[in-house]
Amino acid sequence: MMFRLAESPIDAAALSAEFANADAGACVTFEGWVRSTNAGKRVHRLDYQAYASLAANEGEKILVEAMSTFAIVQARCVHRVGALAIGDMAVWVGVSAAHRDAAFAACRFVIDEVKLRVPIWKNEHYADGQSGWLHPDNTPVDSAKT
Amino acid sequence: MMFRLAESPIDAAALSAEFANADAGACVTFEGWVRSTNAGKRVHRLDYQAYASLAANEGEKILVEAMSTFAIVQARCVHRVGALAIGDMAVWVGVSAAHRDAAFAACRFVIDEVKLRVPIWKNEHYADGQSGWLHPDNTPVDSAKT
Amino acid sequence: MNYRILYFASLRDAAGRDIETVSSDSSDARTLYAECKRRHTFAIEAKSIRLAVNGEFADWNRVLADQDEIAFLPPVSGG
Amino acid sequence: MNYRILYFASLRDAAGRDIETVSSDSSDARTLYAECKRRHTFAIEAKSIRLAVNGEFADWNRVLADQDEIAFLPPVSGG
Repeated sequence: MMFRLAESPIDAAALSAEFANADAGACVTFEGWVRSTNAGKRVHRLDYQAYASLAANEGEKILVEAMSTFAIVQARCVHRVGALAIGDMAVWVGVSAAHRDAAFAACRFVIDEVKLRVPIWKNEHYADGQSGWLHPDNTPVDSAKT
Repeated sequence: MMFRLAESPIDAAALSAEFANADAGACVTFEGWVRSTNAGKRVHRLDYQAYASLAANEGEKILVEAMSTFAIVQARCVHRVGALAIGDMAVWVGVSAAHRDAAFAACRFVIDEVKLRVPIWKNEHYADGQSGWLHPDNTPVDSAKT
Repeated sequence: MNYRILYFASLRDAAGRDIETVSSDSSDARTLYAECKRRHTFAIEAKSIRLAVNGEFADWNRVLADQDEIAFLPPVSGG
Repeated sequence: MNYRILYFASLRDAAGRDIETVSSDSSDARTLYAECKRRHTFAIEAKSIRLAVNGEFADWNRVLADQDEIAFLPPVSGG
């Protein structure tokens, strides 16, 4: 599996180490971290909830698409679920390739598609005691009344 | 210093750890590794030679430019000099930012400018016993007779 | 027909459960969502919901079958 | 005038040294490079060389001064 959900902290160094490959000259990684503020509100912690089976399938599809679209050697993505604190790694994407163009493009593709398509939801808990589920653009679901 | 030359192996995990920051939501890294082939020739090992003082200054300038051009929180680059084997990390670039757009753009900017502007030269030693200094596009200096 | 319905995120909070079994006369997913929305007072309109049936994304025109596992997915916010 | 000249990469290999002190009548970097190129049979033309003087990149129009440290930089290939 190139994509997986993780219930415990992501070990980026261990993931990078799996990428060692004599044919790869470039490795681009993206790490998403929990920020202390969103839209001016102080964030205390957050929860990621996932539709685990569908998230795993859809994430895997994205990585398969990346492998067939870009001239890359390897691609991986790990996304946390459960309770996260400020500074915790929420998502890790790594792509290795012979050359850096493809590595950058594919890494960007994977994180963009994961954010758009994979059924994972972020619930931010604010310092004021409030909490709320968020849209992809980090605006609240509730106030939007979509 | 945001840029430095390293005579010993680059510890990517230690570098990433320095980036922990509550205001950063995105971290993009680029790693350049020594590939086993270039232009169809089997590479045995390579040497990086640098004009150390000017390389340090020019590298630092690039990172200062990145900090002022993009909405990023931190940027770093470490480039190896000396003898490297296949699979060794030749260069590491890390950029953290509030959002991923800036992190990707700045990371790409830094590695592109480093390759263009920093006085570092790669000498590839081939399996056939030959060796040669390379141009930025990895073509040999000697045969080009520029 | 009987359906298993999975709820996530704000729908789970509003429904107070992550799963429920419902009986409905309708094999139309829009009608089924409207029924659930009314019963649990969901804030999200169907146009913002993605449908999944039996663990795979599905079109809203999909004809539902008895015992289908239905998920109404709010806009995602991973990453 | 006396100059310290630094060589890197293929120029260092061709010159067989990383540094040399030369006397020249010229305060023009192009002329100085042409002299060095002839002496060491460098393969690289001046148009592909970047000039650095006293540890900083310099324009080829730069007027050289006695005791300047000159570096003729071949096309770089870091990264």
